[in-house]
Amino acid sequence: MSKYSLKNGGLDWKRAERMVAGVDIGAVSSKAVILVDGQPYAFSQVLTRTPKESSLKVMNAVLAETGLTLENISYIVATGCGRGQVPFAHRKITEIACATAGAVHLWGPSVRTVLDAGGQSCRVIHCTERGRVTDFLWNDKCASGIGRSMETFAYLSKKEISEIGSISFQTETFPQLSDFCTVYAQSEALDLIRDNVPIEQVIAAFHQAMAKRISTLVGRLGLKKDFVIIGGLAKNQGIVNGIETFLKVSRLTTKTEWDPMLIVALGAALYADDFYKGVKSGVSTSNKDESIFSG
Amino acid sequence: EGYPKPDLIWTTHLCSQHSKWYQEVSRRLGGIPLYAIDMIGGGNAEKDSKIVNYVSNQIEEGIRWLERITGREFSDELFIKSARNEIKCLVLWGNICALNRNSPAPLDERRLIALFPPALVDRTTDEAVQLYEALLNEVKNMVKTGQTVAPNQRYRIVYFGIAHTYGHPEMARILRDAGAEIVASVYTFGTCGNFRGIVDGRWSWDPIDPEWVEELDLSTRRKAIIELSKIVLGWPTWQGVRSYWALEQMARAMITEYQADGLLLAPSRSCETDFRNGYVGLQRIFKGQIPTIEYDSDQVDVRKMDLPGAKRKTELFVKLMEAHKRRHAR
Amino acid sequence: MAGLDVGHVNTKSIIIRSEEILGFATVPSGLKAVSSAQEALKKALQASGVLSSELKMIGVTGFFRNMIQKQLNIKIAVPEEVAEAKGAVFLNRNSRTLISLGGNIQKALRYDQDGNLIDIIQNDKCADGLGIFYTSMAKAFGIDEHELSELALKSTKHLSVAIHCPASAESEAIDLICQGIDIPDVADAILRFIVERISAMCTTIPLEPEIVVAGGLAKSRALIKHLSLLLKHDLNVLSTPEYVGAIGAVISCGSEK
Amino acid sequence: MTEKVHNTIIQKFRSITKNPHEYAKNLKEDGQLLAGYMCTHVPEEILYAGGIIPVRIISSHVSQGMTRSYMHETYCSFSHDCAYQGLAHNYDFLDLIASSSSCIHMGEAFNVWVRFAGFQEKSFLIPYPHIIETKFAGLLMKESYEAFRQFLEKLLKRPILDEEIENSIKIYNHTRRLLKRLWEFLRYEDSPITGPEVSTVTLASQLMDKREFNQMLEQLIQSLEVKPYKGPSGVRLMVSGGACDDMGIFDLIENLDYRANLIFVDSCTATRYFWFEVPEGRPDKLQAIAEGYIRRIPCPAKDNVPGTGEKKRFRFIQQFIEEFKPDGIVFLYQRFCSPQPLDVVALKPILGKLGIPSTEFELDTTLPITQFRTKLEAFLEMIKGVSP
Ligand SMILES: Nc1ncnc2c1ncn2[C@@H]1O[C@H](COP(=O)(O)OP(=O)(O)O)[C@@H](O)[C@H]1O
Ligand SMILES: Nc1ncnc2c1ncn2[C@@H]1O[C@H](COP(=O)(O)OP(=O)(O)O)[C@@H](O)[C@H]1O
Ligand code: SF4
Ligand code: SF4
Ligand code: SF4
Repeated sequence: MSKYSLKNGGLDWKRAERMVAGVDIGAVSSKAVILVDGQPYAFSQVLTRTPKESSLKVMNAVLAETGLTLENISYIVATGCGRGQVPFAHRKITEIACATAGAVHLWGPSVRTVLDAGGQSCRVIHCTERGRVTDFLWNDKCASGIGRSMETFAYLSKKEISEIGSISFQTETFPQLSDFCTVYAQSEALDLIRDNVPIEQVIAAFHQAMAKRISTLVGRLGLKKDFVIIGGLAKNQGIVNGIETFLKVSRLTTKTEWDPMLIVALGAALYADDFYKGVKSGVSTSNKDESIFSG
Repeated sequence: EGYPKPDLIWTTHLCSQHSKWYQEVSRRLGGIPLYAIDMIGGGNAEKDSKIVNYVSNQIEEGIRWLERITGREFSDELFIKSARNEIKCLVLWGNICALNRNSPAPLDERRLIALFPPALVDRTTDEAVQLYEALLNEVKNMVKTGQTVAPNQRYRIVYFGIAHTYGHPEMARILRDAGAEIVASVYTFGTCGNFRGIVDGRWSWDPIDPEWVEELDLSTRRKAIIELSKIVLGWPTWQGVRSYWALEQMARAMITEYQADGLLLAPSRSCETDFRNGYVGLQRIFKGQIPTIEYDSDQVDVRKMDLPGAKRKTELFVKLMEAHKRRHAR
Repeated sequence: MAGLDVGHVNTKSIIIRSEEILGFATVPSGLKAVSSAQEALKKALQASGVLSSELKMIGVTGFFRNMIQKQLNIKIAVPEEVAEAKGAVFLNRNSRTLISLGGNIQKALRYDQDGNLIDIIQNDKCADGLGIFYTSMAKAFGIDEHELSELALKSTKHLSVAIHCPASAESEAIDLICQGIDIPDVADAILRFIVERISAMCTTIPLEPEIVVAGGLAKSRALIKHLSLLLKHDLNVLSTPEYVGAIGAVISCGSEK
Repeated sequence: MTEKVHNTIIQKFRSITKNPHEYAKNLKEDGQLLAGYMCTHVPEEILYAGGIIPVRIISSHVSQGMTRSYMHETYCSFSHDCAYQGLAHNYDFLDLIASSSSCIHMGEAFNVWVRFAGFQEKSFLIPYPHIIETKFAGLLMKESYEAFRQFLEKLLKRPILDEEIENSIKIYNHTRRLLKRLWEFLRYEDSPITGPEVSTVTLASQLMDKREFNQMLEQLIQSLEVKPYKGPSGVRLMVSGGACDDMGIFDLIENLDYRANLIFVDSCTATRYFWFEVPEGRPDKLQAIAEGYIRRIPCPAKDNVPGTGEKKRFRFIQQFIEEFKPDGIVFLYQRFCSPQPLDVVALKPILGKLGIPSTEFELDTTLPITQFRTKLEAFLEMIKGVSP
């Protein structure tokens, strides 16, 4: 499945001064964003089985509709766990730095804490008003795979992944599940079903447990205002609300036109734009010490 | 939050974790003076003069430290009286638990757990000693008259684990409905109770004669400290800390002396030593010999307890004992 | 007579007339055990060309058996271990040890010649949900359970992932993919994780031959190959392994009569 | 010429850490007695004095489930792996195993060897204090060493003489001085040897006969002193944590997308193993060994200054920070390890005051390399101030 959409068709890249791209090669899906003169122009998302095959697929997906070719793109930054296998990338930046770059670009300089809740891992990142990372915390192993467990739980309850978030709203009261890890929550959820607990309550309880687990992670690093949630789990309303209630802080409202899974790729594109401007004007603006980049 | 800030921290150190929490408390509350007595547990520690001296030396130094920190003079007379009371309570508790060897056992785990807090919290006063002397007589009377708090004792269970698990309503119901009663448990017996322990190479749960405590020579501070170190090092909970051998001996002796029909193991995920080390090994050793079931419990963080598994396995435990009884009845 | 095994993941139903299997059907439990039980029974009846009126007795077993017994007022509910032991003996007379690999729970049980329980062990909490994990990894690779096993058989490398639990194994399997390792080797590592956990459990009780294997996971040839290597025993996978529980339920009805 | 010498020696050390059994078996064939030890609080000098070569039992990083039916799941991955070594009979060539009562997790691994892997008769547990900074602890250590000496003398059927112990103290002190000189190289920007290489040599020292090790290390140091090595220096990272015998993560630190150098490792498989000396020439040899081991950098499971509850290791860490000037600290601890993470919680505020960023990694039998690479590179981006 590959999703594609043009951000603003008004821009005509033929008359543009510079075209850059950011590519986020994830384990489950890969995303690409093209900027024209610093403005988001087009993005694509492709489900991938392995990162090796996905960098070309996702790049072709975003180029196909626009009539652009790889040569038109003057600077490409790769990020995500498969960033090492992107042959056409000029430079690689980790998804931690890209997450804050994209978030600050979208929600403005007041952002201080970014929660990137993806399929496999959850990362809490503190940043400055310009999006520079000041501290970050990666989930420990017993808190891994929360996003993926949502998918498995949806499969078990024969529902759609996008559905279960809203189902968890349909009930106020629900029992408590162990929030220590996904394996415990899942096996206790099955136990609840046996004790005739209605399925909506079980789904709500599962969301509550996973939201609590993520909130404890955010709490460990500390939460500085303003707070945003990106990554696939931001689309799960049950998790987002659970996190907001546990942390007693509400996040900045989502930018409806931007899919939260694309923000890391947007960040990569912003880096590409910045590096390209630096290369053209001979002064690297983004980082002081050029020599550390062996890549 | 909510607790008054302590002036000093006085604790022991057994596992590789123990005093580390108090160090953290001391750090967070701005550096409270802390003295930890290092108890190297492990099979037969109370008969190893090296370890008894090591613990006694630390207690002696600790007393001087207390005098410095509190600026108060230490009263040997009070200390020696409380040491004798303490040893008396521990020995009495051992005697009370030993009465459960009778069939039907007068008390069960739930009552024992309800009765042992005074021994745990304050065993240095005369009232505590009188309480346990009275309790011992009462339970002896129950044995004479065949009274028991758990009349239906179809299965007698030996339990290795922290108190929390069977107290869970569902598990308790499954066991009670099947007439399965926990008659002996290393936690309830061994956290503040003493027994003969290792006697020429074998563990014995025989109680110590309370009279022995009266004849103990506690005439000086040093002597009281040494007897106190020995009695505390003799607690069953320490024995298995460094040696599977002592743990296995304790389990084997408990199963035979208390004529057990089943061995219930519930290692606690939050305890690293007394109530987790060696339990999985015990299951491997005893699985072939007596109905044995092991599941994960947790004495601190209920999220980590294996509730679904515990319910399933408790039901299986009862079935295993039933099948074992039927097979051996033929 | 009909046997119903309403498990954590799948509901299996089988129709037997005087020790002859007429037909069977499997339906995902989907966290709605009652409706899936009815559907499975309906499908099994269709498959065996029997009318529901002709059914003399229904026996139910599996994780949701009490719930189904109450709501579909079925007379006999049989605990899983009894049903599976009876089913195993029915399918293989001289079997003495059964390894049952279900969706959420794995167990190993020993029994005498008429299926009476001697000893049993179940997986601990961190090893819950191995079957569900197997299916979800197949889905992540965009294939089904059978293909996952075929792919694993083609693996050449001897890679391994964390064996604490499905969550850790999944995060390390996904990490292997990010390293550019191709799917067969990752599938093989996943299977080795599942088998290591199952064998660690089974070896706690003495395994008396003949050892038979039941449960949905037993349909994975690669998994059984690894398991027999690790247990150093040859394993005999019962025919229609996931219906062993349902068969046992039927047999228990028979003996009930 | 020195370039070749330098690499061949390191290559030899690396091969010993890669397959320690092969090296140990060769020693066995030359008629040497071998003792395996699991925790660095074992007084190797006494073993060596009796002509027994101490060999540290390290993990093989084989992902296996077997130990889950002998030891509880929630003991650290390192202790599970060490327990597996016994159950898999990889070390059956050992004549005895010795351990001290230190971390409970390693105690479990030792118990599994003794109860289930056939080392019932060939094992000795040294009662060892947890709170080391007291004179009573020294007394207990001396008495425990005495008991250990008698056990060995019964095994060897001959006494272990004082001068034999004095001789082995000298050899071990020589090893410790050499290792210290080797690690001092890493202080300088243009160090002729990299952090992972130094860690490999230190791990090899725990697997080898010290006499042979000292000769090889002396040769290596001479060749290093002559060899100017002007490599570009990157971000200086210091590692602190539990036992880590997986050189893979150290090699990863040195070949990321951004240049980084591993300049110090505070762990019991590295500097905590040798950063002390046993006083020589003392009349009471066992007392001398006890005094030496008291002055070690304490392991988190044994770090409690009586009276204040302060942690002595933190003073050492601050001293290493001043001497080696790291730009960032990487905490490595095994999954389910209990002593180390509790120290990390207390260390973070101290590092915060010193303005040194830190990050944590959970080690396991197998490592998720891409995730670790991303975390390390993000950590370097943070230190180098990469921003859009
Ligand atoms: N429409 C949706 N509604 C709710 N959750 C979703 C939706 N789409 C994806 N997710 C969640 O997001 C996760 C994937 O997020 P993603 O950021 O792509 O992960 P990664 O960064 O690891 O590639 C999935 O596991 C799923 O749980
Ligand atoms: N063809 C197959 N190969 C391997 N595993 C399978 C196959 N089909 C189903 N499974 C596994 O079997 C599991 C369900 O088995 P089952 O015995 O029905 O579980 P339960 O009785 O607990 O519901 C599923 O989780 C699935 O992973
Ligand atoms: S099952 Fe949960 S608690 Fe156990 S190892 Fe896995 S993530 Fe950790
Ligand atoms: S209960 Fe267990 S973990 Fe806690 S202090 Fe005692 S031995 Fe240590
Ligand atoms: S200190 Fe940590 S890594 Fe070392 S043995 Fe103990 S738990 Fe394991």
